[in-house]
Amino acid sequence: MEQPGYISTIYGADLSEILKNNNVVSHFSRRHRRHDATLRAENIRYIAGNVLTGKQMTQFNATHFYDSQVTAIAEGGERKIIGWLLPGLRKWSFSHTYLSWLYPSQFTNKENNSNFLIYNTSLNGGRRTFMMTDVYDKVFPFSIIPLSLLKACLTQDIEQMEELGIYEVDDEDFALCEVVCPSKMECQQIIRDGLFLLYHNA
Amino acid sequence: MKKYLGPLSKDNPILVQILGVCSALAVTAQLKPAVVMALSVTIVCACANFIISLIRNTIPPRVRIIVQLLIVSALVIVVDQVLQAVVYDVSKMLSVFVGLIITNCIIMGRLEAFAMSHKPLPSLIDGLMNGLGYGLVLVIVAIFRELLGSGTLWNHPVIPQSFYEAGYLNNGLMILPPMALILVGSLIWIKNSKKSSVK
Amino acid sequence: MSKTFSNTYILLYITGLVIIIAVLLSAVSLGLKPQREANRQCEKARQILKAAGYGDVDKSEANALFAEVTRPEKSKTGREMYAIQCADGSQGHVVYVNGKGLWGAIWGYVVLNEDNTTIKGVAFSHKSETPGLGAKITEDDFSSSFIGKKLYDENGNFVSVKVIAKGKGNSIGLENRVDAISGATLTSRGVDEMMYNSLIEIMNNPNNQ
Amino acid sequence: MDFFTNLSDKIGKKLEKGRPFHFLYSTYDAIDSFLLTPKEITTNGSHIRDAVDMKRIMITVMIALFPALLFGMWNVGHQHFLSIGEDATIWQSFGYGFLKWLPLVIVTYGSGLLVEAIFAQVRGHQIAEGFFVTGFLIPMIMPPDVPLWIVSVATIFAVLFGKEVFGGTGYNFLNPALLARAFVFFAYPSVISGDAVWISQSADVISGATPLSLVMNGSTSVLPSNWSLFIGTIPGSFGETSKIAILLGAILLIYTQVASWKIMISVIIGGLLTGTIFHATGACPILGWQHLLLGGFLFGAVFMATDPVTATHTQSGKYIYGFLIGAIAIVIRVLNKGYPEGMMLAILLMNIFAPLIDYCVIQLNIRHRKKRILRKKN
Repeated sequence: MEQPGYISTIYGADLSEILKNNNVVSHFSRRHRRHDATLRAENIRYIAGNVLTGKQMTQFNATHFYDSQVTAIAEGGERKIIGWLLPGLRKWSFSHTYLSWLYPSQFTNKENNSNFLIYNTSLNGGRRTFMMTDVYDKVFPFSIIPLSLLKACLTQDIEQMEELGIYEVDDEDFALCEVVCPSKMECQQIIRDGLFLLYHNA
Repeated sequence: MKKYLGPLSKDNPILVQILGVCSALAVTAQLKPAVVMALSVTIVCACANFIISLIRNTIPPRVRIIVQLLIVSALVIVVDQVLQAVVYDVSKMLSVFVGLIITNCIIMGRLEAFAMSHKPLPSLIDGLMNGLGYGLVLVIVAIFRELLGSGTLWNHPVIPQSFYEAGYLNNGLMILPPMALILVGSLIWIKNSKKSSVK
Repeated sequence: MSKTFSNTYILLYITGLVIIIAVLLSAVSLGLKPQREANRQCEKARQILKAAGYGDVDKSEANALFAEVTRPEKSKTGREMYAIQCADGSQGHVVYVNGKGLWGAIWGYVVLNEDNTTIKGVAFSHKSETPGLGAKITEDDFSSSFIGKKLYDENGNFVSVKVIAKGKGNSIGLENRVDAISGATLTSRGVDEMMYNSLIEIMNNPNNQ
Repeated sequence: MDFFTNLSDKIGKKLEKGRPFHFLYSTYDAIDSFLLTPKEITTNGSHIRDAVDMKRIMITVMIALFPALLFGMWNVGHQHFLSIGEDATIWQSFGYGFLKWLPLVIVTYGSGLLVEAIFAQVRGHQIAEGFFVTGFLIPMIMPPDVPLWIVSVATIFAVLFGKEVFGGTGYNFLNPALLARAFVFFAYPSVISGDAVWISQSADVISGATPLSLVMNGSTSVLPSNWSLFIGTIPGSFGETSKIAILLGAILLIYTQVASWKIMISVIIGGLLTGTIFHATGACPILGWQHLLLGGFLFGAVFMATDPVTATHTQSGKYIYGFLIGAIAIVIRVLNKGYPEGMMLAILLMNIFAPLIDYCVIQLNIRHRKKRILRKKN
């Protein structure tokens, strides 16, 4: 945003009121010109909460009781020809498969703390089956095997889920797994479903 | 009648009940031994069914498995001896597997499930049909394996010499037992996919 | 099936059944024995005749021809041997050889000339060699390469016939070597060892020279 | 660019569910997502996603294969001209190898993608990228002169029975590329084993034995120097000869985190240790580390054992998995001389055992966690 900052407001304040003095679009399009010159107001996603776990809002949504943060990021979905073959100098990736690791300063903007410029909401790939790369274990801090737990949830094997430690986690713990997953799995949803299943069978 | 035709396809002992796979893998490298094996099993199965059914009311339940085994093994030994006397080449190829008919689950299964509780004639037909169902799979697998593995059928060259001159080679894997497993698996696959599409 | 049977009944029943079956089986076995033996003999005869240069003899004629041209012998070590008249009219000996290949047993018959120095023909069988590789030892291409090979080197020492890959072991004379089957090194080595181990037995036995 | 995007969208609409040509949708989808980055955006869960996807991972593996492939092309030509006794420039050799490789790769992709496409149509799922790497690997592990129809049959067999039977990419437990090679090895042994097959159209007088088969036949005296084994100027398939090119690929794979360094390292340790033990007991004439330079050991360790679908997925399981591959490969090499290329069989064998290793590791984790809970209670 043009002027990121804290605002004290009442619960249920209208998002458009909060954003009134912040020209988000112009800010984004200035910074983004090189990628996406056609960024328009509807191409910005407002999120109640942070980018990992927050809920998507429309521009006129009211802020919720638990929300203390509003995030705005650009919608993705632009299509590039043979994008998976390009060096990808400006694509953020946890792995080093894109050459963007040569240019790390693009991910942190010290000027006004808006780190999310480079990110957008593209899924960046199609849904696939689990490929067992090491990424889950690298972003998952507990002594739990995330992939096995996810699989137990998918197969609705309650006993296995309990043994693998479903009680110790929340869906938010898997947010990072979801971000880095090359198979584009919806890890949080899977865990949520698993917890839901437990809740109903308890 | 429909009841008796079941073993040929719907209730096939190999494809549906997954019985007798061991010998199906071992003897199907060529058509001739497969046919001989199929006939042997059919004969043993039918005769055993018939005999057990005849004496079913005199068999003490506590020793019924022993009695069944006795009858089956006697029949198998007879078959083995006859094979050695009549078709020596084939019996050499079948080697240990004729002896193993004794433990073929199809035969014991039919004895327990059918012959012990049915009259002799239906038992005879049931044994015959199960043997034929088993034989059908054996023959199908054997045709593929012999044709692709050795280029022959019933020991007669089928694939013309000009193919070999053009660079064609026989598939050695077909002769090895794993390929029989894969072929039986494929048959089961085809069968199951048909079944589910009917649903 | 709700009937109950006494122990005595069970015992008698089983005994009776076993006796009946035993009698039946022995009858069948005895009845068919001559035919079984004949088959085995016939198979062996055909193999030996083939090695001796008679070609693929028809089953019906094999035994008669075999009896006509061979006379059983025994080496000192008990190895099965025959004296044989070969297809070309010369006299020779047949030696049974056995050994192990890559996966299982291999065996065969070697036809030697009269003074046991030169091979006139071989016929190998195997139990379970790899088809297309080791199993080639039964094929004519391989067995015909043994014809005319010598068992002694130039100095008169027994060396058997070496089955060895083309271009290797150049010290061995052409008369004492046969090309191994490429890709079937181990089966070839098995044949090599079988020939050596079996033939050395009769070579060291002056009675059969 | 907009033009392409719009065109693609238009075609896509025509093939939507209910339209007469809907059965072509999976083919369309494959082409569409191949040419253009996908238009999907996140809907729930995390709003941002990593830029990496399956296609990117696959292309990274292919880039990692390039050094070995380029060297292999040159080497195939080089060995050919060497055997017929002609001098050839680098480019002549390279061109010869390239022309040997091109039909192989075309046939592999053609037949493999055909099977994939048929199954994707029938089952109505997407055509997965997995085959791109498989189809790239298969020509690299075949002898240069292998008949094309055999490659085609092997590829179809591998895709059908290695993958589609189990539900497609991601569900298979055997490495399809290795399965294709194993198929050729068992089905058509004469084209892939023996001394004659590893040099393209060699003259008869030259024995084209690979160094590996030389060792296995006990003739270590004629072995090429370690240096040429390392550089790769020896007879062999496209991919396996040059150890240095393979190492370049390995560095890329490890740096991009596409393949697991744990597996690579433990395969090598397993091989070294077993090789050294065999050498010490006198069962094998060559030193432990020389095994790494022979045959497809390194190629298998870097590109085959690390296949993310068929390897173990637990972290500690990877050490066990890799170590056993290395050890078994050397055991097969040394003890069963009928099968000099033990690496292929070792990897396929451990592919089968990978789920078991994972199971054990998971059970250990469960036990460990239970103990911790009990400790807390007390």
